[in-house]
Amino acid sequence: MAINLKQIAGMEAAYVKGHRMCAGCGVAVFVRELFIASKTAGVDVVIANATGCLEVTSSVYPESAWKYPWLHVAFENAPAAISGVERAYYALKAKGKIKDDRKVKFVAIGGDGASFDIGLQSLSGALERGHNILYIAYDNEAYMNTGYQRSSATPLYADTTTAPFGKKIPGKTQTRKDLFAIAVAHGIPYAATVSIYHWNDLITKIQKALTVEGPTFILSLTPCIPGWNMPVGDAVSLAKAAVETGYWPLVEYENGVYKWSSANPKQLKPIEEFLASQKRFAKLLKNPELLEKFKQDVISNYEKYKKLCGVA
Amino acid sequence: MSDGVVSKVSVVRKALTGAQAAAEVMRQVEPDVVAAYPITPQTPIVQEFAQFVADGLVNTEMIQVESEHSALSAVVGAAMSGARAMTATSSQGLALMWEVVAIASSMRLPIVMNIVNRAISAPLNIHCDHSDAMAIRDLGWIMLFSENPQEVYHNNIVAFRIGEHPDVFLPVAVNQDGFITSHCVEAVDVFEDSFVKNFVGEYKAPYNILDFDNPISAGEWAMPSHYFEFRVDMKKAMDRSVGVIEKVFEEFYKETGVKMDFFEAYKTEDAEIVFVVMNSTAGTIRYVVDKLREKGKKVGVIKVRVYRPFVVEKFLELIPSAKFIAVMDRALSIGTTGSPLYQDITSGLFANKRIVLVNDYIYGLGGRDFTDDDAYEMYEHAEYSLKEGISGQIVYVGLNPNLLGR
Amino acid sequence: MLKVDKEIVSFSINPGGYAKGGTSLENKTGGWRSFRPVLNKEKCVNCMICWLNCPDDSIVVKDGQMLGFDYDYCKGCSLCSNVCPTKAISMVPEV
Amino acid sequence: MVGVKEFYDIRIHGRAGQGAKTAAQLLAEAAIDIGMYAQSFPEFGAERTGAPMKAYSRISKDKISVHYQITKPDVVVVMDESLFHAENVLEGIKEDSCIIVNTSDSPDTVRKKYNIPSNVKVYTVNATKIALDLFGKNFANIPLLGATVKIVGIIDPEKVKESIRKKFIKKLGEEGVNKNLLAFDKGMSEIIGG
Repeated sequence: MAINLKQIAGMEAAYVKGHRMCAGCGVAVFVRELFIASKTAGVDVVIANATGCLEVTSSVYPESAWKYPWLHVAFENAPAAISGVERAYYALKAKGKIKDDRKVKFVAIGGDGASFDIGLQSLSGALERGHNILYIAYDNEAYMNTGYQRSSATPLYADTTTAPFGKKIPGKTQTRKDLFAIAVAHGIPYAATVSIYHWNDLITKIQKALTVEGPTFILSLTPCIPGWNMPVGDAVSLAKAAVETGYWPLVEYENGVYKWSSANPKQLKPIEEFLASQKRFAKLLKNPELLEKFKQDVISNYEKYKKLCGVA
Repeated sequence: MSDGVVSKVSVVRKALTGAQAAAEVMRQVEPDVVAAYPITPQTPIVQEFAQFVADGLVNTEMIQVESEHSALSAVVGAAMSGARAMTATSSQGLALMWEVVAIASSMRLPIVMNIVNRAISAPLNIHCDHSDAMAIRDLGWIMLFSENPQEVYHNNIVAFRIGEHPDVFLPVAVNQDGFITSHCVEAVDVFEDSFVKNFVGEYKAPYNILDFDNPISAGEWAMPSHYFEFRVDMKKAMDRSVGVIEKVFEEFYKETGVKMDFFEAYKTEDAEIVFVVMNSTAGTIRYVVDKLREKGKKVGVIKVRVYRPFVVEKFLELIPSAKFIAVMDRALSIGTTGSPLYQDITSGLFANKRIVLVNDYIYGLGGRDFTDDDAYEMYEHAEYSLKEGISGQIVYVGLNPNLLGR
Repeated sequence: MLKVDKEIVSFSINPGGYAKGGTSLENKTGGWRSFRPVLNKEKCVNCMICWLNCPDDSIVVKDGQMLGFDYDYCKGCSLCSNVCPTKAISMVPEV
Repeated sequence: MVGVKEFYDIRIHGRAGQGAKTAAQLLAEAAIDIGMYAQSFPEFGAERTGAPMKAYSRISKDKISVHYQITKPDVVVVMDESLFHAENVLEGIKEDSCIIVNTSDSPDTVRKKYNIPSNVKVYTVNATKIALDLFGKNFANIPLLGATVKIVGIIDPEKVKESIRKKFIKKLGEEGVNKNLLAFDKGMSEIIGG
């Protein structure tokens, strides 16, 4: 289902303006693309949103930015909540209390804090039970809603408020948790990584994740302006740089087979192109020894996924 | 306790545990969704019900979640989708789901949850006390307590009607004592399925996120400009539940001959010493009250059936002659003057300008058995306190003297 | 005088705090802007990349034509200007 | 039949896994079946298979309101003689109480061995032998149940047998149920003492 932007431009947004996301927020761009995917795929969605930036800024009573059924319960339980919604839907349908025959996918969405950390158990449970759900982790690599604290998705040596880059400890000294591998390990039928710059790749993957029966998983890199400490208006270009430097490999996993996305670059650009405009890496960039380690970490992750995809 | 009114409903007497009695109502009501996680001593409820599902006896989607937090979260999701949804838990499980317990009532979802009361850690203990339930008493759940498997059965049936009433829309917790009730086989008069189905009726959800044509957003963020009103609004719903409970009990009585009340008084009209008790120990106290009455003692007992809402005015009407109240708490509030039930009663007495001597008798923590002998001992202490004008004492019943320090 | 509990019956709020979908349109965010996007019609090729990427759905489009900006909501983030392949959008200070 | 009372508090001493809980429950179910009132509940701990445990039954013609462990039993059932060494099975025993012991010994021998007061009636039945003969395994609970029903007297044995059938037919089938009913009858007929 290829997208012709000119044909769809101007279509009614399902996530409407008036929300309180930061000016230039990468997550808001992602949500636009999510709804383009669902509308063009002809799949309606019910959304369970974990506590976080997206949730808070879109649902200030008595208003809501969501034009699709939307539910927030708490931080760590969006997958459990959507499990209940999904089972309720099928139960009510079986009893004849829901009569429509629209195509529905039950979507839970959370940031990296909700997905990698506090909600990992709930996510694992929901994936294991095999619900007809799509779980989306919008990953901005720290707890941005509460003021840029370290999460297990925070990259090596990034400067965050709870793992600051100091004289003794250079920020976060652990590598990112590989949530994609964890999701895939549940034996789910479909999973993919996406980036908001590569919209065609992103929309195609989400369309698939919405139409494949059973639990599916999308991991999206969504730049955060205050958290990454970067210029307003750079969210999309940084998402682009993340892919072009190999920081964010784009892959798919379908029924046991990994696939290397064609949107990945033929040749990698220097990692500095991704790091330079982000002040969270300012101190790292001044430390050649640590920078070398950072590069090795990025490359080893990139090579790992290339190998899994059978790409030389 | 049927007294005169003949049940219009056909009844089969079954030998059931409290856990089975809860599962029996679940079978008869056939909730749309049940999500649960095993925890002692609640487990037999969900095991029994899982068998009903496996055998095709009920049309229910059962979600075997990976924790109690997820159990209630899934139930909240289901209830918000317009489904009738249930779960059950105990102790640490209830503690783990506490966050969602508060959310369920604040989102005004009439979920019915069975709580099999058990002590909380540490030390780890699987036996009965009421510490788990008391930790959720101010969160906006209607809380019913059950003396025996029969009351578990009745409480579960009325729970739906109360919680799902448009004036209320609050979740209901049906409590029973861990092991003492949950694992005790007793005679339970079970109504015919059709009666229970009709009495409980179809569930009409007040709001439903599965309405794609009129989408709503549920679980919003409220600024200081609105949050206060939401809390008071929930309190108003709890207040309105009093009238609803009265009506539901009345209707239940008319249909079945089974009488239920907020507070169930036994020989209190002329009683000078009144025990107040919850759950399974109530029967033991009634037995002892009978024995003491044989000796000419003016003593009675009030069993708290509806703990939230706690309608203290109804309580006060039942103790016209009381000079001394022996409150029995199966939980210990640490850092204040008395434990939960004691606090509810004493604040009510004071606010209503009713001056009566009151002691708080703490018993049965962590499953410490409470026997008829313990009850006699407690009565002796109460009688002595009344004679000496003693009040406001916290008294422990059944503490092991060998373990007391100097 | 303050009201006592018994005098209060109910509130005009949605019990449980649900909201009607799509109502954040009430909240006009145009006031957040310190720079405003301006379109150079001559450079615009109507590729719609700006429309796709606008976090606030503030690119006005009709029949495949880029018409301008919804200044009631545009927060002035400059994302549209940055992604525009023909540099048809410039950011100018609000006055 | 020995049963003369309106109610019985029965305490069964066993080891976890021996079926004491099932026996107590079958007693209660049968009593409820014939319109009496009953309670049955086990005592739970952290112990697993093999540990000494207790199961309780209250049987009564009137409603039972009390809820606590049986501290003053009318009938004590000892499923395994070794329990005399593990627990105080005589705790709370009253003048008119009786004790039923699974043993190959005679009631007199048991009384002497364990210093059982003379005002407590002692009955014995070799439930283990009955079980081994029938099942090849030590499922002593059903023959002991038969023995207990005989001593208690106020429960119709046929009702207990119905309860046994109901409980086990799915798991054991017709043949298995019949073996258990036979074990029950043997327990009833082979109990001695008084």
